[in-house]
Amino acid sequence: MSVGKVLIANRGEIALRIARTCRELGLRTVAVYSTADRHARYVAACDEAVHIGPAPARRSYLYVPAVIEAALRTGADAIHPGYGFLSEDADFARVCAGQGITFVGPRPEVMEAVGDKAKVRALMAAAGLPVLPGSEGAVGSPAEAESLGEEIGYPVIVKAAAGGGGRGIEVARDRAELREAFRRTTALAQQVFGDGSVYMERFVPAARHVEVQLLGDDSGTVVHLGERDCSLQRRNQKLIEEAPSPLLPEQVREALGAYAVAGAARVGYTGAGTMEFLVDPSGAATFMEINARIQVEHPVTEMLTGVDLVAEQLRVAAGERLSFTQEQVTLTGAAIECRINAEDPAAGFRPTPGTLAVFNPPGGPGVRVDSGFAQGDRVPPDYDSLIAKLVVWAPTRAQAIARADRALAEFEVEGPGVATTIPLLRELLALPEFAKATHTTRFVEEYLSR
Amino acid sequence: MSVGKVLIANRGEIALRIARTCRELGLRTVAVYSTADRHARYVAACDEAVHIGPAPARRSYLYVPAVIEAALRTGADAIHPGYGFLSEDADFARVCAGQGITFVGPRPEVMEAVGDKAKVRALMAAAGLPVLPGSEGAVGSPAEAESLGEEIGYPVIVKAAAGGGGRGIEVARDRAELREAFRRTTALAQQVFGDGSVYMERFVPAARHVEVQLLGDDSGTVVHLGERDCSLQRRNQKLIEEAPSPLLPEQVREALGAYAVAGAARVGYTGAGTMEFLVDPSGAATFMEINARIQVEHPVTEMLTGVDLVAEQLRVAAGERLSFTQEQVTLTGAAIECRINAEDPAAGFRPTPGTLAVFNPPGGPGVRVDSGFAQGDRVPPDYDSLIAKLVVWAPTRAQAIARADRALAEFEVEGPGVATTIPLLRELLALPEFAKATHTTRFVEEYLSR
Amino acid sequence: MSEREQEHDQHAALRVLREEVAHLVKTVPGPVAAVSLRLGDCALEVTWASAATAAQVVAAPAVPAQAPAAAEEAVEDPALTAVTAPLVGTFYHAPEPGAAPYVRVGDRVRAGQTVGVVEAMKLMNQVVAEQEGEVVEVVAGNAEPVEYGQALVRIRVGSA
Amino acid sequence: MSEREQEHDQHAALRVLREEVAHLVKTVPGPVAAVSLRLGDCALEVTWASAATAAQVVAAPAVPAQAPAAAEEAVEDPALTAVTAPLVGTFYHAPEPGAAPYVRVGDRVRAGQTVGVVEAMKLMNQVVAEQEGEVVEVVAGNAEPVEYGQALVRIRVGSA
Repeated sequence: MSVGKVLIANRGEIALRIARTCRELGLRTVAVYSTADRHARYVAACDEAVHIGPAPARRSYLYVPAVIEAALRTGADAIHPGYGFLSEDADFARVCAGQGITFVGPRPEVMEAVGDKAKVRALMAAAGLPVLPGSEGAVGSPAEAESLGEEIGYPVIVKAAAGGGGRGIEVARDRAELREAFRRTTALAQQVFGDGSVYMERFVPAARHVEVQLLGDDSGTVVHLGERDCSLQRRNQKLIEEAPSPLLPEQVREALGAYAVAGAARVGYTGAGTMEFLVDPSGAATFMEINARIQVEHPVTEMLTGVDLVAEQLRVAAGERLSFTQEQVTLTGAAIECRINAEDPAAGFRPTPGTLAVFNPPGGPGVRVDSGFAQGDRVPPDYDSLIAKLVVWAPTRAQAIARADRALAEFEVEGPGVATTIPLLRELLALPEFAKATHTTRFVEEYLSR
Repeated sequence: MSVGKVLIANRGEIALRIARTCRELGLRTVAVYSTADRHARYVAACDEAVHIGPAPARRSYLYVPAVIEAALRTGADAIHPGYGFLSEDADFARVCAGQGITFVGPRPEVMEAVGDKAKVRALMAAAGLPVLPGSEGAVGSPAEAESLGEEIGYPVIVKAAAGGGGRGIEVARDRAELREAFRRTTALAQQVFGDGSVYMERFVPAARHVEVQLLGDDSGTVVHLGERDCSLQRRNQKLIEEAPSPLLPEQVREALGAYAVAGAARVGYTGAGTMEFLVDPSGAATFMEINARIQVEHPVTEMLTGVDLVAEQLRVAAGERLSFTQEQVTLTGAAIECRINAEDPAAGFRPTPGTLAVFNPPGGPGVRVDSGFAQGDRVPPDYDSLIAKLVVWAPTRAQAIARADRALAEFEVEGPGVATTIPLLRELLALPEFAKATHTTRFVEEYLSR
Repeated sequence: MSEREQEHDQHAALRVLREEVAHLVKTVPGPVAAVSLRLGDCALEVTWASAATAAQVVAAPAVPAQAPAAAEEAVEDPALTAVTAPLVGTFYHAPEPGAAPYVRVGDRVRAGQTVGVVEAMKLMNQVVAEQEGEVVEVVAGNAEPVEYGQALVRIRVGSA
Repeated sequence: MSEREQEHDQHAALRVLREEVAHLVKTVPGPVAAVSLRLGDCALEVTWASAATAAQVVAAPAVPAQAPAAAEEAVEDPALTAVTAPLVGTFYHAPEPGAAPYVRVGDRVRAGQTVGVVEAMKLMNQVVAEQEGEVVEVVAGNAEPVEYGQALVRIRVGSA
């Protein structure tokens, strides 16, 4: 099982990110693109490119036959799905296997096990991880939900088992709210994810979102590369991520790493993944979910460890062992990622696609920019509004904050109708709450409504 | 002695580099610019800017009264000279002191001592550093030169004591050649540097250029941050620099560090500087010179250590101690810098100034770009042809080479009449001689004449 | 204003015009076939290469516009339309090997009529004409891999 | 070509013209004061704001160009020249405090005549007129910090 040519079943910055590592590893690359991405930078960066469909993702990037056809005709022996799109689709991974194509990700059965957010709760509890009081698997009926509500204690959270990206989540503070939340979440889950299963957990009102980066290989080795703190979110959309998690007690940090490795080993996890935890102000951590893919914010960990996570994904997919052991992982300094979106925070974060008449990314010490765009490129209105990830590293968190602000100040993005989150990101970085790192996942929304 | 506002007496990428660190440290900045640099990026990056003269450097960046006036009127309490221009001018440092302005660099008398390449040889020999057989100080007459030639043994090298940048250096293989070399070098030194003193040394025909990065503070602490290998040069102009120096025996590496610290301590060196050595194929190292400034290739060391050298310069200039000790310096992985010049290697490296119609720097993991330009900017014909420094880091040298090539392949620079050294750099990186690191300072010229 | 000054101003004006025309030629999106500027009778003429966008601004005496021959050949027939691949896959002219092709050059097709199939992952996807017309070219070869949006068959739209 | 087609082409041509004029206005370097387009007699008129570059292309019947009043004021006098700072420093009108200024508005100066000094690092650098003419303005104030190239004194060039 060796890999020589990789089809990248994604677009934008992550497609370019993957192509970069492939080129460094001497692997050939195939881009797939929709009509909207015809002139995209990642397409030019690959050795070959196949036009797989029109702008709508369900007819291009999410359309399995088109992606598979593109792989077969170009002789790609592996498919890297990136994040989003088909990256956590176990069926797609099975189709790849059926066609003799290596899917860069965990085995389909593992994806399925960790992808069901109700099932994985039970699996992780069995592996010794702390989980919030909640349902064992899916909740079958409104009556069961109500009885569980009394048992768990309000407030409770109702989540779609197949959900993701912050959709299909509702909080209920009492029985009446629970009845409504159960009904709405079930309906939405059925409609959006094609699976109406929901599960319930106690709701933690103020907590930090801390996730541990994992890598596993076929030999059963699982290592973790420390945590990332993604507490600065708005409506479950991350704005700023950092590592290490500030103010996290050392014993909690160590415990999270050990939990992550134990949980991943339990399910035979291979490739890259993230184990997500909530950490409440007392330092109590509980397991939330596993993201079975490379994540948007993975460069934060790369900055601290020097490890190329995509290279390790490809290595594991090719049947090789990880290039390092847990003991060889060293975490140095502090890193911060700022997601620069073509959105207008002053207009309810409305997307502002358009042509980037000016696009000057920052440079200099400790600055990394991952973007799918260059000056003159057009941000299509068809996909997410991420135009660049700015990631900085510095010896200390305070220096990293200063560097992030310096780099954001340098970052020039202009275009007719184009607004970005750069001013908001600078505003958030400058807040005393961020400096003191007392913020929880609710902070941004509270701040914006001040 | 505190610093609040820094005038940057330089231009291009290094002026922007210094401004970046100043901003991160919360220091205010003043740019000075010639008419040719009116629209330069570094000017916009500073808080204030003063137009100090026309395009010719001797009437702007080298014109002391203009620079001092700009500092006085803007209330700058420090001047960072960058590299080149006034950076190693002890008289300028004295004028600064006389005006109550902190010069970011060593004390004037130290600059003077290490700036005379004949004197510093003797000083370093006294500090226990290995120096090549040669003259003690300047050579007074042709007769003295000839007698020394017999004593040292041919081939010998004749160098201008006040020289730099590869000018004022000649090799003589016998007495007749020596007579001519002495005459020409003396004349050129008088004409170009205003000081006709020359000194002599045995010539090492095939060697590596290895330099050690130093930092010293007012408390007498001197630390080194490992070495850089700059053997890939053409006519003494560096093309590619890297760290660590490949194939350098560990005991030589340690010895160079110890020599550098001992030599710098001997002269009371403060601030950033570089101690340059020649290492011959047997591993024998000899002291060459001290560069009393920040160097073009300093980011290579920053990538390996995580230390911001410009921040340390400013800290020391403000009378503070270095922020770390020798024991805290860790060197991780490998870094390579490629100098991207607006030059046409196919036309004798003729400079190709002009408008950068396309300028897309690379991004992604392990890539740092320091450039004074952005898309649409004009490279003026009046100064050096450096348009960007691409610096990459990776865990191993082989990975760093692959990454450098990937990043160079991504780097788009186009404009009417503009050619760059990017294709040549990629060619050099791909050579087996570079992979094996068997090259000496003569390699590029031999390769180009193949 | 003296006569001499007026003359000077006119010359200056015409120089500016010339420069503007040169600039216009560079910035106009379509290919400009001819630009003529007359000083004597103050005539400006601009001819675009595409007949569909040919434009003239003619001052007295009028000068007839002449579209170059090359431009005529470059004209695209607006009645020609292409049936494109609805997805990435392999294009087949016929329902099965050895069978007669769905369409041949010269055939008339109705809107909705199958003109070929694209196979992707063993599934046959029919390719249908969107408009009525005459088949003038089968662009993609039989069993040829095609990408999304690639032209497969060209049709001259119109009723018989 | 049928009459109807001709009409269609003319309309298309005029549309293109309109678009080109709009484009021209955006891309022309100087400020355009007026653009008028007549469909009936096919007239195109462009007037630039600066009288020095005013231009007309007029088809029959001719339409007189009207330069707006504001444009006249914006005209730069080509005979005006500025003596600029030869280096960064402090500009002084007079050789020493209390002394008479080197020049006053209305004075005639010869080429090479000192019009002020710029002091930098205690050194007085004389600022001299490069051409003969009349001082029309002393732009920089006395003891004002000036940068390289900054206008200090304006002179209307010419012999008396």
